[in-house]
Amino acid sequence: MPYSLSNHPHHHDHQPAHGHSDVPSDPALRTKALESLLTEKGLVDPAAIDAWVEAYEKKIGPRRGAQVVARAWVDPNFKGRLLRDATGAIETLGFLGREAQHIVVVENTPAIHNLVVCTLCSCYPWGLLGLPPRWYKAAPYRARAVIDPRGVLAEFGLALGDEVEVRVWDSTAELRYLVLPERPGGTEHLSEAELAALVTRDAMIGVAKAGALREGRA
Amino acid sequence: MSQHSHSHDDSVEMARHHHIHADLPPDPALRVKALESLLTDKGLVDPATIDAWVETYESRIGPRNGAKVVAKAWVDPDYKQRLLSDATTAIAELDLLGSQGQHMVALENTPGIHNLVVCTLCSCYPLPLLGLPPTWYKSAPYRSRAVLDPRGVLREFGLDLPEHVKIRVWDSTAEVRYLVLPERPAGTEHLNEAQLATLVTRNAMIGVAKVTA
Amino acid sequence: MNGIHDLGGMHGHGPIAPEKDEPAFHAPWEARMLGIRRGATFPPEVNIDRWRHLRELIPPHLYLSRSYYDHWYMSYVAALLQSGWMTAEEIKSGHAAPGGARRNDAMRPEEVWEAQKTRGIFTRAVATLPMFAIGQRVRARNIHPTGHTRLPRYVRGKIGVVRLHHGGHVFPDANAHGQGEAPQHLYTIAFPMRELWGSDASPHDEACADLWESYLEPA
Amino acid sequence: MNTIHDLGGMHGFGAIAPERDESPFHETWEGRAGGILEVMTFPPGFTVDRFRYLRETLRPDLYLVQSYYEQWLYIAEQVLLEAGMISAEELARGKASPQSTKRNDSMRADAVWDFLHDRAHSGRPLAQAPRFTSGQRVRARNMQPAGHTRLPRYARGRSGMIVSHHGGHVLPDASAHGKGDAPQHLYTVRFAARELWGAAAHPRDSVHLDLWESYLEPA
Repeated sequence: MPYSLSNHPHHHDHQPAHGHSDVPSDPALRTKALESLLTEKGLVDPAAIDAWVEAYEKKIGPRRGAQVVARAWVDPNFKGRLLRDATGAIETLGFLGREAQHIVVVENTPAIHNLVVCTLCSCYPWGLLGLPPRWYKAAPYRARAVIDPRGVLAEFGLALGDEVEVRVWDSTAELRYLVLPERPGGTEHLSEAELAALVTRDAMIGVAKAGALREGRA
Repeated sequence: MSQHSHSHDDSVEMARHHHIHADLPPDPALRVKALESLLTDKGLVDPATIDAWVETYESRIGPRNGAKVVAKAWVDPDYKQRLLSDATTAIAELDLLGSQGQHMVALENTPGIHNLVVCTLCSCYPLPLLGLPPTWYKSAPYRSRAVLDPRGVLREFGLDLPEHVKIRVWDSTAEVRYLVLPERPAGTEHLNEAQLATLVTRNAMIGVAKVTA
Repeated sequence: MNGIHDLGGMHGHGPIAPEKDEPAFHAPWEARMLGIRRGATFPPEVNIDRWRHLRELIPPHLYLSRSYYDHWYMSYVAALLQSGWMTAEEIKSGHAAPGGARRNDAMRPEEVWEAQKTRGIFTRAVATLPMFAIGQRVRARNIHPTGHTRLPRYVRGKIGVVRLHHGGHVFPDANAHGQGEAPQHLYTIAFPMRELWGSDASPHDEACADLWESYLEPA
Repeated sequence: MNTIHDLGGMHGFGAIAPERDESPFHETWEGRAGGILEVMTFPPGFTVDRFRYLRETLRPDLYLVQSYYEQWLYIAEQVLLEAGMISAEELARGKASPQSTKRNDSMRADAVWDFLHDRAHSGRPLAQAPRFTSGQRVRARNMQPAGHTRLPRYARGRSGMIVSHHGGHVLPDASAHGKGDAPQHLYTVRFAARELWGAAAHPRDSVHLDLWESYLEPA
């Protein structure tokens, strides 16, 4: 049986352009072949790829989101603006950009817990959290977060009481969601920078609480 | 909620059992051979019984059974009436009931109504009347599209039905099995029951084709 | 369960590929697997509904990439492992571990035809009167059980009309999970295509599904 | 498209597998594949919606087994092949054909940081007033487009409440298929978990989706 990567959708405008008739080879080899082909044709600059990789390996990551959260914890005006107009509030920090143009921040409280997912693909606020972890992009999380959020949270070690309202946000458009976690108790003496160190990526997706484990809180 | 019922554990436990496939050869021929000899070793199967089942479905049970029912309904109006009102009893008259076809419903195609049978959830099929289902009947393309786009599916089988014809898709979700009674083609008045039976195809009894003379 | 097997209404699986003069089996192993399914001794909990559920529990990527009789292989192996009748080592080696008991009650070849004739009757008497009458409007419940069910996702929450009543039948949702046959009235419900798929669907067409009484509510 | 990518509410995929201290790229090629698709020269008119649509055209079984960046690689190949920017032969050999001309306008390394902070977004001014207001009850339409859409199956036909309005946004259903931006008002709609999943769901829980005006009707 001829092997194709494409599912031959019936939508009239997409005839798979793929010419492969064999099982796809190792993606490392395919990537290498594509990069050298594109370089030869002047369609990509390998140094630009280096710069892109470096940006997400070293510069753009959850520390950005943590700064936003810590600022909101210490500055009630900033927090008010963040919840009203997150895009405008975050613009002042210079974090807007690719996969983070239009931000919505949702606040966790003792009564409300927010959880972010993208059931259809893997939308995620890159500009604030960097590239998403593998589990966020994989089928188990995408399938279950909307139908069984409490089961998912329990799997991440977060058992919520029945009195808590769980709000799931399925990122179907270009809005990107960031959870503003609750500030942990006993952190009144910490500076903004120290607070930022308590804020994890998972807390800003909504599958964990901020600083909870490190603080040894219940 | 129900997400935490025992069946959740079921799927977790099963996922563990399925890890074995990483250590087994991909070629099913090798795996099935190993399974058969293991089952034989343990007295859980008699290879001669496997032969007998294969022979049953290869040679003794197939669409010729369904075609007999259809041809009889075409030539015998009383039988046709019985078939449409109680297919199980009418098919029992011909001694053609059996496993995966003990409770039958016959669906009559007319110039105004076209019936089509599918099993979206697995591959339920009237085995005693049609034999083993063809691969396409059991595969994702047919199972996914027959209920959503039956007209497109029928066109793919070369059957372009006019807009005014009502299409009824029957999704076999229970142990009821459906047999389509196709329209008798014109110009077959001179044929006897046995000759008519030779015209009736498996696809016509699933509902993806018409019978032609 | 809302598993990969629940294919009704999905796009993306490509064209239907009928084969001309398709043989009963594409390879000898398929025939052997059919014979094993029909003729081998199964763990007692594996009834027809459990068997279907076992197939639904095949990992989704294997469900989509492996062929039909391979599904049977994977399901049967999983049942053997779960019941403790086999160890993973035995499955891998194809040989029984030394010292195990050998049974002598497997189906005999001469029993095959009779088994084919008589097996698989799932109608059962139920004491209660049917809740719905032919012609009545009903709604399929919006339920999402994680176990076995025969209520496809595409009809859930949709309104249809009772077309046929079949009397009592074994209830798969219970029978697949060792909860007995728990028979219920079974109906065929006709759903207009526009109810199922929206206003782009044909106004003339309908899809019927066989649904148990507890799947339904008056509409 | 009702394809495998529309995973919301499905069972059978097993446990979520978080990794400790996961790095952005698990292997070097992942970063290269990701970088190619980000900084390469695209054919004119290519949109993020086309990107998502192409990912949805991956064969369902491969969608489930291929890693995220392997899927990106597939998208990059599809984009370039369908635009005629490379040929299948060139791709197979990893070498440009002698006849092809070399462009010199691809993104430079020193432009990457600005590209990552470019403010171009999908918001578009709209002259017409929004049809719905916050607090209004709406129903997501029951529709089954064969092309790209951002209305997941699990929400179709279900009622919810508008919780916010975001102004005009590019409509993915049009933009993925070369039909321009066709902007529409975008809303966040809250659906009670019980409306989506039935009485077994938690009474306090809800799911929010960002939905375009043509996906909605008054409830």
